Amino acid sequence: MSEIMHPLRMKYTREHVKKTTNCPGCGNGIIVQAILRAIDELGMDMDEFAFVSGIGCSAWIPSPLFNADTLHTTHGRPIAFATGVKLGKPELNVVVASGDGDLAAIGGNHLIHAARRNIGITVILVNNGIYAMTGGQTAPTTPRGVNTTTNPYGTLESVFDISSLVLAAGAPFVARWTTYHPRQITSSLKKAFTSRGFSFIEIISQCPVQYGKVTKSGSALDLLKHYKKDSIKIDKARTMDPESLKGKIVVGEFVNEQKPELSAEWTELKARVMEGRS
Amino acid sequence: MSEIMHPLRMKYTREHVKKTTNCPGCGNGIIVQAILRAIDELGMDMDEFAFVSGIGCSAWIPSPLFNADTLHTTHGRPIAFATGVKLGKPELNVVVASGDGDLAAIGGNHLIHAARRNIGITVILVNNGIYAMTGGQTAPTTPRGVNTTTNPYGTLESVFDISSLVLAAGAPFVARWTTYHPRQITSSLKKAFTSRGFSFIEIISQCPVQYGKVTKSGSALDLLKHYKKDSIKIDKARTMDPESLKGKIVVGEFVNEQKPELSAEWTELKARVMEGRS
Amino acid sequence: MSRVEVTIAGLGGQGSITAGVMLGEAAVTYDNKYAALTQAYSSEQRGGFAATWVIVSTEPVLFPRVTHPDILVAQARDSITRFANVLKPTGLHIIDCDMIPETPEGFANVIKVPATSISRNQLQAPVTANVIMLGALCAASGVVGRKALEQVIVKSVPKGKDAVNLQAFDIGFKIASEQIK
Amino acid sequence: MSRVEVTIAGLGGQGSITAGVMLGEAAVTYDNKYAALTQAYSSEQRGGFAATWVIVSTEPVLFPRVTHPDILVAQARDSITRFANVLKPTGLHIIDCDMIPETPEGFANVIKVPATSISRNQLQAPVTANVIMLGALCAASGVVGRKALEQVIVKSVPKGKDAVNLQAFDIGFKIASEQIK
Amino acid sequence: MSSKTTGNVMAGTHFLMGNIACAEGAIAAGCNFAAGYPITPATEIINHLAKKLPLHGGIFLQTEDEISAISSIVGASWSGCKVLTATSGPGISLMQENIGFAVATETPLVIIDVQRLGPSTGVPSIGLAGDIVQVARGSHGDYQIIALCPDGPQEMFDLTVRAFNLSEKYRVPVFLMAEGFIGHMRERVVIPDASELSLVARTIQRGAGGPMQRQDFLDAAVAPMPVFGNGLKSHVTSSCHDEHGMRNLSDPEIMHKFITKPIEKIMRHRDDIIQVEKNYKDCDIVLVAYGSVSRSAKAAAELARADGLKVGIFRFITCWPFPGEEIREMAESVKHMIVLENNCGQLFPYIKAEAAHACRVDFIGPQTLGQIHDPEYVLSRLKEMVR
Amino acid sequence: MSSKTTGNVMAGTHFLMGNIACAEGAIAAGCNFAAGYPITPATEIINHLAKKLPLHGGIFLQTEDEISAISSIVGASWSGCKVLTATSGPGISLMQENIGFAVATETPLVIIDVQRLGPSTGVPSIGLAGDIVQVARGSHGDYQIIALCPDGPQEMFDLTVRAFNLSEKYRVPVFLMAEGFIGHMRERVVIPDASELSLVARTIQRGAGGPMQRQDFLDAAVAPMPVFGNGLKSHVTSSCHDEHGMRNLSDPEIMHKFITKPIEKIMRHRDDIIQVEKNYKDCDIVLVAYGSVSRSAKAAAELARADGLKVGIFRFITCWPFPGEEIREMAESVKHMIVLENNCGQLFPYIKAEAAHACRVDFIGPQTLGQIHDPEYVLSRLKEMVR
Amino acid sequence: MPTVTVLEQSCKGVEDCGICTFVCPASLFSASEKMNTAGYVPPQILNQEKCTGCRNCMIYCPDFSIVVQKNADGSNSVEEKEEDE
Amino acid sequence: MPTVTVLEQSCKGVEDCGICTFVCPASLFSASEKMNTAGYVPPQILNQEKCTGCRNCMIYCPDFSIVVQKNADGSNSVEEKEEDE
Ligand SMILES: Cc1ncc(C[n+]2csc(CCOP(=O)(O)OP(=O)(O)O)c2C)c(N)n1
Ligand SMILES: Cc1ncc(C[n+]2csc(CCOP(=O)(O)OP(=O)(O)O)c2C)c(N)n1
Ligand code: SF4
Ligand code: SF4
Ligand code: SF4
Ligand code: SF4
Ligand code: SF4
Ligand code: SF4
Ligand SMILES: [Mg+2]
Ligand SMILES: [Mg+2]
Repeated sequence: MSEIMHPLRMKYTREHVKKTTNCPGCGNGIIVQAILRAIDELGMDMDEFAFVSGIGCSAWIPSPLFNADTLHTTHGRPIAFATGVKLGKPELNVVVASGDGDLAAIGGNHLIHAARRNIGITVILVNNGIYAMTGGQTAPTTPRGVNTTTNPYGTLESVFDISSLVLAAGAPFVARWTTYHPRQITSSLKKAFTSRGFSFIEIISQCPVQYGKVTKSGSALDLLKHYKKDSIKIDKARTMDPESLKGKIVVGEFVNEQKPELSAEWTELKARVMEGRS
Repeated sequence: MSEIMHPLRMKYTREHVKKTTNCPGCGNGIIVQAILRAIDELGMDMDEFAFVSGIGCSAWIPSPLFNADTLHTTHGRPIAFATGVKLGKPELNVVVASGDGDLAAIGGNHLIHAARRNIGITVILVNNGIYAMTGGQTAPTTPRGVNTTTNPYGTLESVFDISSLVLAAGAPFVARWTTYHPRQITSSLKKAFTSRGFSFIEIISQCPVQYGKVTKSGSALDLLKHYKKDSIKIDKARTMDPESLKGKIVVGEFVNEQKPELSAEWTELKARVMEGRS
Repeated sequence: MSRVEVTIAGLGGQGSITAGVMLGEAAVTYDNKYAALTQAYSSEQRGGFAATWVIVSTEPVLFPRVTHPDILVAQARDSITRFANVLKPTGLHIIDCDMIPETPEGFANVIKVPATSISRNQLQAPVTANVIMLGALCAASGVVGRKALEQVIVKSVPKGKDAVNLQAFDIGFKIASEQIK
Repeated sequence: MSRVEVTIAGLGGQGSITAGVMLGEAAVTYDNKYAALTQAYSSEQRGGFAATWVIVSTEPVLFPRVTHPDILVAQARDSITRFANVLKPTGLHIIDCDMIPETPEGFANVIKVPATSISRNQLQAPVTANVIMLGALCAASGVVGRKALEQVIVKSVPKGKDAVNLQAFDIGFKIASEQIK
Repeated sequence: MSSKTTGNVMAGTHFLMGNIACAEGAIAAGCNFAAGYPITPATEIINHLAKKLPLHGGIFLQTEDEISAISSIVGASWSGCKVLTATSGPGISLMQENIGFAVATETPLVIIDVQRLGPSTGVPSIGLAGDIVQVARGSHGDYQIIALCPDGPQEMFDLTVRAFNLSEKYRVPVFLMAEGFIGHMRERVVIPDASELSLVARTIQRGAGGPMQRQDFLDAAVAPMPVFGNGLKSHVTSSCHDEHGMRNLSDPEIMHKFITKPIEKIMRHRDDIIQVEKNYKDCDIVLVAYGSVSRSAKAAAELARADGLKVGIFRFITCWPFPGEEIREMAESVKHMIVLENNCGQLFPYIKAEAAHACRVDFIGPQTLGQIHDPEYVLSRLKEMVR
Repeated sequence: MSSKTTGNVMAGTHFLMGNIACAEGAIAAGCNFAAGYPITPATEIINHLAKKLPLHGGIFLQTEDEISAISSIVGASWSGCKVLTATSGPGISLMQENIGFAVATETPLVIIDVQRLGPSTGVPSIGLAGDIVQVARGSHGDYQIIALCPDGPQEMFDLTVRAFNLSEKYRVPVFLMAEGFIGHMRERVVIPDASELSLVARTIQRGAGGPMQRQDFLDAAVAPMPVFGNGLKSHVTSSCHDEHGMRNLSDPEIMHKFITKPIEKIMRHRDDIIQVEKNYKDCDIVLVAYGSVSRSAKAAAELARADGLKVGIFRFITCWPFPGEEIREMAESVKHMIVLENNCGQLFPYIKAEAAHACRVDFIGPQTLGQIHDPEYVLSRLKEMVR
Repeated sequence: MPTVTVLEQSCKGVEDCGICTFVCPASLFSASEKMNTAGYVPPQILNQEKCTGCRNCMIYCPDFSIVVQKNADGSNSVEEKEEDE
Repeated sequence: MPTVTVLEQSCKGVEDCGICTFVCPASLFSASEKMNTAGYVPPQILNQEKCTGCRNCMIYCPDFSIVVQKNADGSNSVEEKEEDE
């Protein structure tokens, strides 16, 4: 039996990357598989993709693991790099996967502007509620009142509802799931990978080692159980009052519409003005 | 008659600043007065305020004109500076006034984070739809399709609905007016200056010289006429369908609620932990 | 004349800088000379100042700043205040006498051109005052050839405005020609 | 003995670095000596490596890196692989013989402490293995006084765990004392 | 007018603003992706590119800030584009982190810095050469970039083309260090026919297999670039990495190479990269300068010669890598170097370090910062020093 | 344990990590507002401040990024707080623009840079002194900051206190240039009683009337600071301004002063600011170093002496303003300087510029970048050079 | 009757601005014949007696160039009633 | 009957992870007695015949450490039907 290997691992990851750097029980591993499964189910080739990430535990999801073009950038900037990659080669499927600190704290501006300009990339934001890699500091997703390394007397700030923010910024495709929903993640990603336009998927994910410990929220299983118990589908949530939604995680696809995509618009514009010139 | 002076100018502006740098018909002058009138009507003193601005035509609204503590910062960063001013001296009324490029393009991240953490400052964002000071480049508020200096074949990107974005980021007070609504601006500012919490006022303002010319939208009066004709109060807008709202400017106070304010929370926290220590 | 330094100054909106650019362009692209142009203006819409400094030379221009101009074209009183003191005493002084009624003292070569009134009243085109001054400059100095300037004018002005501008140029040229006679 | 260089190494989770910090702290705050500590660890949760280098001296420490340790405390086989080659030939080699069954060759002074098994079986507290090793280090080298280390242990460990840690220290101390006798 | 546009090249003799000459140089060099954020005194470059690039099939992206501008051109460079951004000092300051990224990942790109009077907001419309050291040392860590100093609109064109060539050839960010004065001045600019321009394109990796089978990085002879979308499964990271591009945070030897190889890559080719203009034969005194004030220096040297003083000239066209050998060589043959900079003396220590063992080295800043040196002032200072 | 906390000071003898000693130094110095963003290897400083500052009535704000961190401490400084931020190279790179703002507005603040191996992401946990020039020249324009180089945890405490004192006294950003190695090492740290610490507070403007009646800026003797909330109606801008703080973009004389006065302010007080450690009496050869590797230098000098070679020592405690006079003085008395830096030679040109006229100057980098120099390696290189 | 004063020197001209001409409900403002020293043509007020005292002109003028004095004693009160539209 | 294989070497242990024990609807996973070379205790599968072939274990395992082979021929197909919950 020892020759058995995980088929996704075999097909889509770099041979020489022998182990992931994730801690035991980290949600990032679930996301890794969910992404590869989407590609596999769509029958796409890794060579059609470029993966871009920032700095943080979650930024290690695609890179260097995935056997594809991978661009591991600086903290907070992957979306800005990805915008250039996409405009430079519009035929590539450009996918950003990174953390909540990376994409919504230091990188928040690139996120909302990418949504606004509808650049055709897919952004997978891993929301683990903390700065995991640097040791449990407050993220803009850390619940109010909770203790962290940099708020040892309890965070005084409120969280971003990142999906709502990205929606308000103009994104045509926005979904949120938790790592308790790997199949749904895959299904949303399949839509994202095949749609034009900026697509955004927020994934609530367990970080047992930093978030779990620092905020005293328990183990990987405790967090997964919470995701299972407290997730509410958006259709249902829309029928509920704010009070009863407290403490709940609203999941699902929030919006999926068509808007003109930037790199395609550019291709058109160039054709138009070059024709006008000649 | 020559000794007559404008009373707001006399009471609240620096004597040695003999003229404003605004072009003729610029909306910024209307905003200047609206701010001073709010202070005057509240019977407040300039010494209770600190005004912070960035770089751009609109950043010249408070600075150096206002006879108060004025901090003229770098492009995009006034909210970050203001956060420090406020936390350093919570008793000050800290007011940021700056442009749409400054606060929503390069400074977009500070804007949404200030809203999220509910730092008790007032932000006046002047939305003139353009980078005026640098000569008519596209702003994230420039309507799609319109020609600008940097999009001479028409902008391909969509605009931010900044007030909605700031709302989604968590701001407890959000209002939008145009320069056709100076009295309403003043009235919203009076609420902002007297409420705790992050308060945000977007003002659609005419820039006849850059926006008007570059985008061929006409003179100061043309723009004011458009504001008059196409503004719809939020109450009414809520009853209308998206189609009939196209081309309209929704104005009014979008939200006004109470949330714990950051500098006050800090004062409390410090008292609590210092007591615990002694 | 290997290196001629020209200052053209006026109020914002009078087209001083445009005139300078035409001068440089004529020198370079039609007269096959060298030219270097620098400029400055205040940010006011009106009433501010605008100035341009043009060096025209048969050799490549080494030091590109104008320090002691050979020619000062002054379109407003403010231009005299700012720049007359550095004009070479032997320098050529071309003034718009509508804007600057009193003759500047201490200069030998002063040419007076009522450019503002001509442009407004005779030509009904206030924006041609700078071209009138350019015509005068051309006649009085020969720093750039008439043909070259005319070509640049035609190329530079909006379509349909070439006739009135060429006429303006001619008027200025004639006025100056008479005064240097 | 003016300058003693100690390396304490093991796998992540074995408390090697904590032991080093206690050693340094004892030297400085209770023995009134000087000490300098540096450390390194890999990012893995388990199975990674962790090491600390402590210099204890009666004089201020000039060069703060350990290059040729006088003492190597090895809590895992990996520690031997990495660090035994730089231990001074005459150096003291304290090994956890549960983790490293074979005696390292080429060293005169090898002290074997079954710290893992004692901590697990006898003390029911696996996390005290590092303190047992510290006890052995204390007895075998005297680099820091027993009293000082005991005080630091009491101060450093969680409340209620001081007794078992002091016991662990004592066990290690005795094991080493017997071997150097 | 004697101009025609062949291919991307607006050939002919023009009277152009420096910034426009620069934008035309970029187009002539084949730039097909530019990103930027408006800022005085560089704005004309992006305005012009916004207008012209699409006509040549290129894209200009106005980003939300300068950080995004540098990041997106790095991304587009990895997609195979010839890329550029243009900004001024405040923009360079904001780009520093990702300039470091570009260096560490050996990404070809061109940055135009039209320098203005600083520090901070300063005076946007007045030029100084205040960013000369910041472009070479302003990002963290040790690294080596290339920087060129145009002395007028003609070189705004020529050196922009050269900047692209060097950047593509050596996989390194190249800066064009224009000053506001140069960017905004207009002068005669001769643009050659497309056929007379020699353009360099990067060598693209063609190796098969994954990156572990290739050497994509850390080659002092310049590794072929494994651009995206070619099935190369490239890995690009600015974490410490080995020659395959793979992250390694434990091997000290790799750390050492990670830092030193990209530097060595430039220094090994310094003779191809470094250009200076010199004319100090038989002179004891040389005026050393670059950029706008090199023209003051030349004018002063002419005045001096007219005055019977033999004064030489040395101009940096390339200022980074620093032309140390050229300075040393000169130091051995002259008695006195007088350095003119349009700042408070940023390169002065670097010059002195290479020359002070062999000759006297003095510094003259502009009489008033913001105004380039008046040649007569230079001459009078020179005479004082010599006396 | 012999420690007690008087006031804000944790007096006594401790075995402390450098970063913790630094945070304790900040608290002892009276810091009451810190803002920062986590980054290895500086994170322990902000973690510790987050825990301790509120106990002393201070605030720690975790900002959304480093740009916001520097901006908010500038704001809080104008509200009258003693302020600090701590970061590493990538953070400094991002802060460059607003470091320039702080310099141009003469704002007191302290920046702790725990340097890591770069360029770019590099190796977060390994220290180098790679940011030495970037903190002085990395923002655009000409300006002058102060930077101090601790050689261990004790100086992480001492020099943090001194950094606050200098910053408040001279209204200028002061950098503590820790290396990751120093920040993460633990050593004996003696913290004096509060009564033994001498702390400096800024001079606050008390002048009546508006700013036009006062001189709030551009005073080479240091203008009293017109902090906010005192009814002073201060105006603060980093645009070119006059001594009242009022923007002026037209007067060349004011532009000149805008640049030169804040530099002059520091240089005029250089004797108070610059500290060096030196011991080269009767030596022909001196090892010149700073930070971590100054300890290698000292150890090597001891080895050399044991070997019969008289080798002196010179250490920068202050590295900016650059101790040029001290170097020149030494150059006149020795024959050979050998510079050790924990980088590729960033200060080397600055040293050589001041010394090369009078003595030989050589450079030794670490054998492997990321590891501080082994003293025996230094000795062997030294012997080679001397031979 | 309110007194309406145009501070001509700071006005930026009805040509480019002219906001007062637009916002006065009684349409009292029109271009004057004068030009101020900056080159702008300020407005003139004809038929001041028709002024309603609404203060629109004062509130909208971007350059502090119109003062409406409501009170007989000429005092510069800036109080007014909130008007919505 | 599906074959479920635990790739023990890459497993990060039921102690800290144990996600398989939670997501298996048939509760087939429990801690084994072994320890892998990295020091983690992988799970064991008891009563494999009760496996429903749902693939939860495979899909949720964060470390690619479980392979469920559905097909009799043992091929590594990763197709599956979409299941919602
Ligand atoms: C400019 C810069 N600032 C700070 C850091 C340090 N840093 C590395 S990862 C990280 C936070 C990562 O948090 P998040 O994005 O949420 O990822 P996670 O580790 O939680 O998955 C920080 C602050 C950095 N690398 N660069
Ligand atoms: C870092 C930086 N980038 C760019 C600029 C140049 N700049 C000055 S103002 C401005 C745009 C201002 O636009 P906005 O904020 O909308 O103000 P407006 O002039 O339209 O009122 C820009 C890009 C700068 N000063 N600093
Ligand atoms: S620290 Fe948290 S997020 Fe990072 S790998 Fe470990 S569990 Fe995952
Ligand atoms: S350019 Fe536009 S925004 Fe700026 S002052 Fe003029 S009119 Fe106002
Ligand atoms: S609104 Fe004011 S500035 Fe405008 S025209 Fe009327 S008086 Fe003049
Ligand atoms: S107060 Fe009202 S009615 Fe009177 S002039 Fe002004 S705008 Fe017209
Ligand atoms: S889910 Fe995977 S890694 Fe976790 S315990 Fe089970 S087999 Fe091991
Ligand atoms: S396939 Fe389903 S039932 Fe079978 S072992 Fe896995 S989780 Fe359990
Ligand atoms: Mg996170
Ligand atoms: Mg704007």
